[in-house]
Amino acid sequence: MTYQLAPWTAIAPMLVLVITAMVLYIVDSIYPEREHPQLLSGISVAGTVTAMAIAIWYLAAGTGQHGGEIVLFWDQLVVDGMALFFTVIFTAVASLVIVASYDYVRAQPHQGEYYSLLLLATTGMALMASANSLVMVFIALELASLPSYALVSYLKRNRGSVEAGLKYFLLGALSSTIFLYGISLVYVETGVLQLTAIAGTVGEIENVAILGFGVVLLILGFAFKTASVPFHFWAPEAYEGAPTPISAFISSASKAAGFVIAFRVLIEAFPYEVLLELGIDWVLMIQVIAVATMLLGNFAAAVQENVKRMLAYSSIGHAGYALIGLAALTNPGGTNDLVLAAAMMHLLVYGFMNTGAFLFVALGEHWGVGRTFEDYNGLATQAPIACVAVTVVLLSLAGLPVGGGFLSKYVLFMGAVSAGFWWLAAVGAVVSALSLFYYARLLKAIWIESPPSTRVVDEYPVGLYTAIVLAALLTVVLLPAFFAVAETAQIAAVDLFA
Amino acid sequence: MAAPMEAYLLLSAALFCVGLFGVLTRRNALMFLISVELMLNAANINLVAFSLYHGNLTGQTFALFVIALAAAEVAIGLGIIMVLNRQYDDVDVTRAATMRW
Amino acid sequence: MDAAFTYAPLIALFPLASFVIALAFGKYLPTRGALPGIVATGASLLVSVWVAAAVWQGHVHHEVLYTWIAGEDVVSLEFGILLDPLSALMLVVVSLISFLVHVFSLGYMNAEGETGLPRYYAELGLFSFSMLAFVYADNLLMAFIFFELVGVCSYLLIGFWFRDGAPASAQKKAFLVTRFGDYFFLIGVVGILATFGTTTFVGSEGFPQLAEAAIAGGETFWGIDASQWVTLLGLLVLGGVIGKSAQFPLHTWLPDAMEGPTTVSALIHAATMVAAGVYLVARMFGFYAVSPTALAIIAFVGAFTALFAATMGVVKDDIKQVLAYSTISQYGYMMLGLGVGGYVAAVFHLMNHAFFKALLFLGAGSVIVAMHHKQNMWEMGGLKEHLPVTYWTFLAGSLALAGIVPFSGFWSKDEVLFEALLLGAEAPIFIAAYAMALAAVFLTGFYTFRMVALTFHGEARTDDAATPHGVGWSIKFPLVVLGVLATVAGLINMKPVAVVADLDILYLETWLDAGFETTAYGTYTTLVTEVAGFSYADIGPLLPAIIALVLAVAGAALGYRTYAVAEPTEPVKRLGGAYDLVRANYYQDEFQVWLAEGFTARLARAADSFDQIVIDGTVNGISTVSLRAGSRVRRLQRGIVTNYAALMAASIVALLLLFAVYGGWF
Amino acid sequence: MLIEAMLLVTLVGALVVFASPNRYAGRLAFAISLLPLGISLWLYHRFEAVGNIFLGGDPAFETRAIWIDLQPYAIEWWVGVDGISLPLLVLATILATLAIVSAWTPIDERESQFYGLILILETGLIGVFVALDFILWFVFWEVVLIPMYLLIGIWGGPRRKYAAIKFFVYTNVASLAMFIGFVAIVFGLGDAVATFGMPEITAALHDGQLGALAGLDAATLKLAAFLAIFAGFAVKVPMVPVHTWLPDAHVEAPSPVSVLLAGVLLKMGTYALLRFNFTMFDDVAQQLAVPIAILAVISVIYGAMLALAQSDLKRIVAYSSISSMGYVILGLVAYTTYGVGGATFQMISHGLISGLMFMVVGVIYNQTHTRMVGDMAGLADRMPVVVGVFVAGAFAYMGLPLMSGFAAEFMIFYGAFESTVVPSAPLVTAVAMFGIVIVAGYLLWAMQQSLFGPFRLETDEPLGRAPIQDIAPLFVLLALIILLGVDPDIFVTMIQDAADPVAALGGDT
Repeated sequence: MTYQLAPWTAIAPMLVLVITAMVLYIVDSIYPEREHPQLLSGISVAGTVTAMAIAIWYLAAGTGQHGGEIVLFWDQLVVDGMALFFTVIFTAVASLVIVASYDYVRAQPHQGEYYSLLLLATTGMALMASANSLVMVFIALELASLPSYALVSYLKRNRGSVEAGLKYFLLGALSSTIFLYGISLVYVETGVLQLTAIAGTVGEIENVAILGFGVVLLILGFAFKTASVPFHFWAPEAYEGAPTPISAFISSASKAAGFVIAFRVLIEAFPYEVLLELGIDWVLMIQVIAVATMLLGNFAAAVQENVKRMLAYSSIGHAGYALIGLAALTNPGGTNDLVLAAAMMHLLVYGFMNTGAFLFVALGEHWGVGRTFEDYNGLATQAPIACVAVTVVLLSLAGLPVGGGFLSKYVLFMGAVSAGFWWLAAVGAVVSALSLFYYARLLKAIWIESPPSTRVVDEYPVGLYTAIVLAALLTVVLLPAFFAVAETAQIAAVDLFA
Repeated sequence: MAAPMEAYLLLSAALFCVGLFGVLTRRNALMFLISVELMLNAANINLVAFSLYHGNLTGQTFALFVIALAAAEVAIGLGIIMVLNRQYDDVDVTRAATMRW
Repeated sequence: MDAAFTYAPLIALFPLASFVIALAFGKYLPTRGALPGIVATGASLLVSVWVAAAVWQGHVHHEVLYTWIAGEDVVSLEFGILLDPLSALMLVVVSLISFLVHVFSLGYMNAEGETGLPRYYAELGLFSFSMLAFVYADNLLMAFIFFELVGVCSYLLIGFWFRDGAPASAQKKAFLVTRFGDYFFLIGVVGILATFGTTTFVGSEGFPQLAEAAIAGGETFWGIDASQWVTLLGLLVLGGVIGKSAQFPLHTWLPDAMEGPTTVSALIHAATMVAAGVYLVARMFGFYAVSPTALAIIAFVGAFTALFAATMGVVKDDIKQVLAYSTISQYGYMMLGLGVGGYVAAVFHLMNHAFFKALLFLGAGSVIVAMHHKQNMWEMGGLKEHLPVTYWTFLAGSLALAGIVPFSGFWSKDEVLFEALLLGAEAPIFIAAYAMALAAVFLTGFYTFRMVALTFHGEARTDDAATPHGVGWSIKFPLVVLGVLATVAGLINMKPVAVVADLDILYLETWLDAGFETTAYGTYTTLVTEVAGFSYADIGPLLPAIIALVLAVAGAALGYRTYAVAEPTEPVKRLGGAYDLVRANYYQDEFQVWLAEGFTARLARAADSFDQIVIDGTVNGISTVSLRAGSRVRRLQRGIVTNYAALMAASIVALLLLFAVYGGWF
Repeated sequence: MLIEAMLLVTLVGALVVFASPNRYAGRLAFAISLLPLGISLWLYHRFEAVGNIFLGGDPAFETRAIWIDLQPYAIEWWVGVDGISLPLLVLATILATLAIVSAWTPIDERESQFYGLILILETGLIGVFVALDFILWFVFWEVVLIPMYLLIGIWGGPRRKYAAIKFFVYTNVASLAMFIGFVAIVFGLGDAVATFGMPEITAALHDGQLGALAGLDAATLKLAAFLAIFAGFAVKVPMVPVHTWLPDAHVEAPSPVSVLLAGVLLKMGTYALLRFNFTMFDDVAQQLAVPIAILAVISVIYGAMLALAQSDLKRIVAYSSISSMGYVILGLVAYTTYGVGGATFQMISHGLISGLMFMVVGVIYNQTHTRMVGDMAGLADRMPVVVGVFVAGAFAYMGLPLMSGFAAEFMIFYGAFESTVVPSAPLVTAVAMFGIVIVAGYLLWAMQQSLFGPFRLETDEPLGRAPIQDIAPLFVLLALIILLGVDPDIFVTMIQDAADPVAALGGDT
């Protein structure tokens, strides 16, 4: 009765994304002289939405889940709940960013490249989610990173954009070499690169130090991608200087991509119980990183004057929350799947919230309101709908129950407590309260302060509005509909540990 | 086996450190990039050498991929350095420091 | 059940209705609410008399009327009605005086064209309601509730002329000082409820009975011996009494309360607010009767207050102030009477005082009307000629107050003194109380007749006094009624005559000895002698009566001689420092003001500073520290990419070292 | 389903009001708020005793469904009421409606936003009192913060930004502490519970199913969790020394918002304390009876002393709220029928009385544009009706018999006095009761200064007649206060039904 698709169709989302990117190149080369913003963004969004729809369909249909993961290309790729779940995050964020970009880059040259780079980066991320060996991890990582470097410095006549691109690229290149060196050290000890194969041999290695060095370097590589301390330095500048939709994209999707490889590599290849015995307590290391990240991101965010930079630091802080998903793993793991699932849920909801927040800044830039909090004074009287939307996403980011961010953050804290790491949750709680303070600063500016007489808001960009409102709406809907996210994430997490 | 495996490890580590030293000390963006390439190759040494040691081709294959990716990376990097030069009339990486704190 | 008892709840409800009517419709009524008030209190009086008649026939009544809070498995809090000789007597007195005050108000308030009359009559109605309900309350909680309402009504009425500063201040003081007493009272109520599980006054389940049983059974409560515990509870309740009945040291509100309309003063002093305290002690006398310590404290508070207030009454210039201090002093006698076990004497004096003090205040009100609202006695003089009715009735009241035979005050005051002497003869310490009370008798006579002389005798010292304003029937009628009562009321319990002539004419004693056994005079006597261990000497009443009378007459004569002259002067001034001290009310007001402003307010300000600086400062400090930490952290981000690379390299080394050492990799 | 209807009506109503023009927003919000009010009264009418739903009672008007299936725990949509929560529900709906009416005069800008936020606030308040699943309850608990922040921040006084953010962050920190404490208990219970249903967690705790977590043995875990939860709720109540957000919030908030803040929001804290600390963790609460009782007494006396030092009418009422809430804690820790019942009744009573006081101060402010005692005198001359209500409200606050405050305080005093849980209960109670003298002190002083004496007004506002929409809510509240004072059994019967099982935990029948 049921018709079974061929196994390779499991990577259909990736294929759709990469094909769309190609189509964009073709379309762009048909009309090399003229820009077609509607056409280009239309194609792009069609591609990402299709990919997302397929991923959601697979998730709903149970593809690759409940222990039935689909492995392809001699175990190099795997399609399971986790891969699909994160693919949904990447494609959803990409869709919102593309819709918003329609207004943002309409007046810019090289839009075809812009969109296709965006799609290729998305492809890379989707590939990261499916990567099942360190080779694929590295290749996918580079596929995601390289277009991102270019996208960040897309506004090549803008000093900020260039500076951001330079820093992002230089530190990214450095980090990827460190990451690669880590891989090579792991290979030195184990002689394999496929994740489950590493797990199979890691128990019998000769030199713990070399493996330990390798694991530490790998984790630092993840830290770069997720913008976690101590490899977070690029993030404030890259987010601040990049074209704002790209900031949204990198801080939401790219961060999630970093997490998905971290989850998969650490859990699949380096089983905690084995490595703990070897003396490589990587959970402890993640804990150190998580606490440092939460503290640094939030404390620095609290004292920013520039809204976008505040969001950048807050995005670092959120990486710290999500790291709880790894930091609160235990051996023996009674609630490991809950902990990991919590981080996945948070990354999903965070994708919408954070994208919404950055896109609001993009809207502000569009109107030329300026960069600081004061520049946003009284915007609610001029743009109430966008302001309601951003209020929703900001409050949700702060962990108040207007959206799914509330539940995801508290499920994370819950996970930490369930594992007995109440102090992790306590640190999270403290900085969460602090985050309320700085998000409320923007709310205060928007709602409470009175608007300056000089600012004129006379045009309402459709793309940006649509994207912001959609992001807010999804955030809100994910509060009552959180069960869908929670259950899917948990199934994926259980599979990963199985 | 001509040399002990530790030698390869030491070589690669040394190369890595040289690269890192370059990264930390050179302010020229191109030199920075070249130093990073050195570090990449440190990893490649490990991969290739231990591919032989472990008796499989995984490492060597991966090293080929890495070389290709390094090329792509340089391509992007050079692009960025070009716009940097255009904006700042210089390729000094420490000049581009308007965004901070 | 007697039919009268069925309607008894109405005694209080009639004035409640008049309150509602006056409040809601007073503006539209011809007399601005006086009429409903008169009708209501008149009706209350009739029903009270009817109830008293029923009680006279030997019936008593106790019934729970309303469950306030129903406890399912615990004590329910209920309201009930208790009609026995004591409450029936008091109901008549209160409703009578309330009625007369309403009538008097027609002449005193309405005729003067006051604004806010509906408010006045509404509050008067509420006042009567509260007091009447207090009187027939069957339990201490209900008593407390209406005791408080009485306090609020007096607050409202004292501040009737709120547009002036002084009444506003006086009303605050009155409520605050009595509230301080009520604080202890409330603890007492709660304590009695928690200890005995009931606050009912009568019956074998009444708390006085349970207390007696507990003492007899040698029980302990919260680790304290039952007798001490009962004493403690009794004293706590006494706190409320001291506040309301203006006993030392909580008497200071009462003279200030003279800022209210004189009618209100009459009501407060004679029948409601101030009477409530003493009535309460009488009501739960069975509880005090088992505690010698409590009784002794009551007696000494009373005796001291009697003397203390009398000294201050001597030097006042304002006619109402003199009356105010006389009130304090007279309630001191009642307390003394109760404290020495003279239950009948105290109740007797309570009743008599109600009549003559209402009379004196209303008389003073009449004088004030005549004097165009002047109250300083030194501006009066010679009013006798112009105000004959007022004069003669006022004189009757004064004679009663001074305690001159055969006016009512003589009989009751003498009985109080007699009881004190009897006890003092056996327990010498009480002689001190007796002596103080006796000294006060002289002073009472003196200041009373100083007042009469200055007001009515001599010659008019101002134009106002020379051409007084006439007064109408509504003023005269209450004066006459009360004048008669002040004169003859004492005849119902002429103890010296009864003992000497061996006649059975102690009607009040007989009256109070009837009713519920647990609240009968005989029971109280037994308790006082057997449980509290008081014993009384066997002395004839005649000589003490003569001593008291002589002192009273001497005081009165001296007062009259000194001031009933054409141009009276103030000889007391020659006392110098002592005069100043008394004149300043022994600086108690200053002390209390210091307590309120110098001490409490300063403490409050200190607390506020502490709160702002330390507690809130900590809160704000945490936020400041956090933000400062944030500023530090962001300095890490110096904007130079090489720096970042260096920091990253350093952190790699640090992490590697840390985990290598921690994990023991080498 | 009726409970869901209330939540839905207020939430959807809020959206409708947001979209409505400013001119009609107030009337529209009033009309909408009548629906939940009607429903809550209907629930009151139909309510039959069910016992305490945390202690085995069957929730009235219950609905229960799985919301999020989070292995190994299910988060549920579970709502229902008992004799403790229903009166509070009624209180919340009444005060919301009255607050809306009382806002018609003072709120003259961005009305649709104002009333929309009020309705969202009402949603949260209703939710807090009906939710039985912890996570669901926590959602509502936190929802309340948002409209409150904006209401204070946008329509507040001169220092509104400071007050709003202080309220926002302070109470949020408290919630976080409480959350961590509570989930630690849930996980400590391990397999004993499969949901976040608070009644089930209570039952499991009472069964002694708590295990160790994070290296803490069961007893330490319980104590630590108790303290975290207690601290979290103490902020909301607020108790000394975590009270300083309250005066700022009250002073800056517009009066209708103060009405809800004092009237209902503070009751969330005491309600939660009753449900969590004193019902779930009754054993720890009894162990810690001495410090809790001392804190309660300090709150009473210290709060009243602070009120004594104020000269802003709203600040006076705000500090006295701290004092009144101290009584609630005292009643709760007593573990007697009258103590717990009285504490619950005090929540209702204080909600009405403080609501009335803030409202009447608001009406005075509408006319005079000042709240400083020193700026006015003799107002009774110009606004007799308002002043009459003020005086009545003040006496209600002082615990005048036959008004609800006395009934509540008397119940608490009685209950506390005979407590066997608090050592030296009579002494502790007697000290706490001194609050009734201080409260009289500052209210009488404030009234003497501002209402009586010769008329004087520093702001030189022309004193108009207060409009009927300002006056009517005052009389409604006053009538309710007197009604509940004369017949407390309107609520006390059902409260006792639910409070008795709690008292029984302390050994009292």
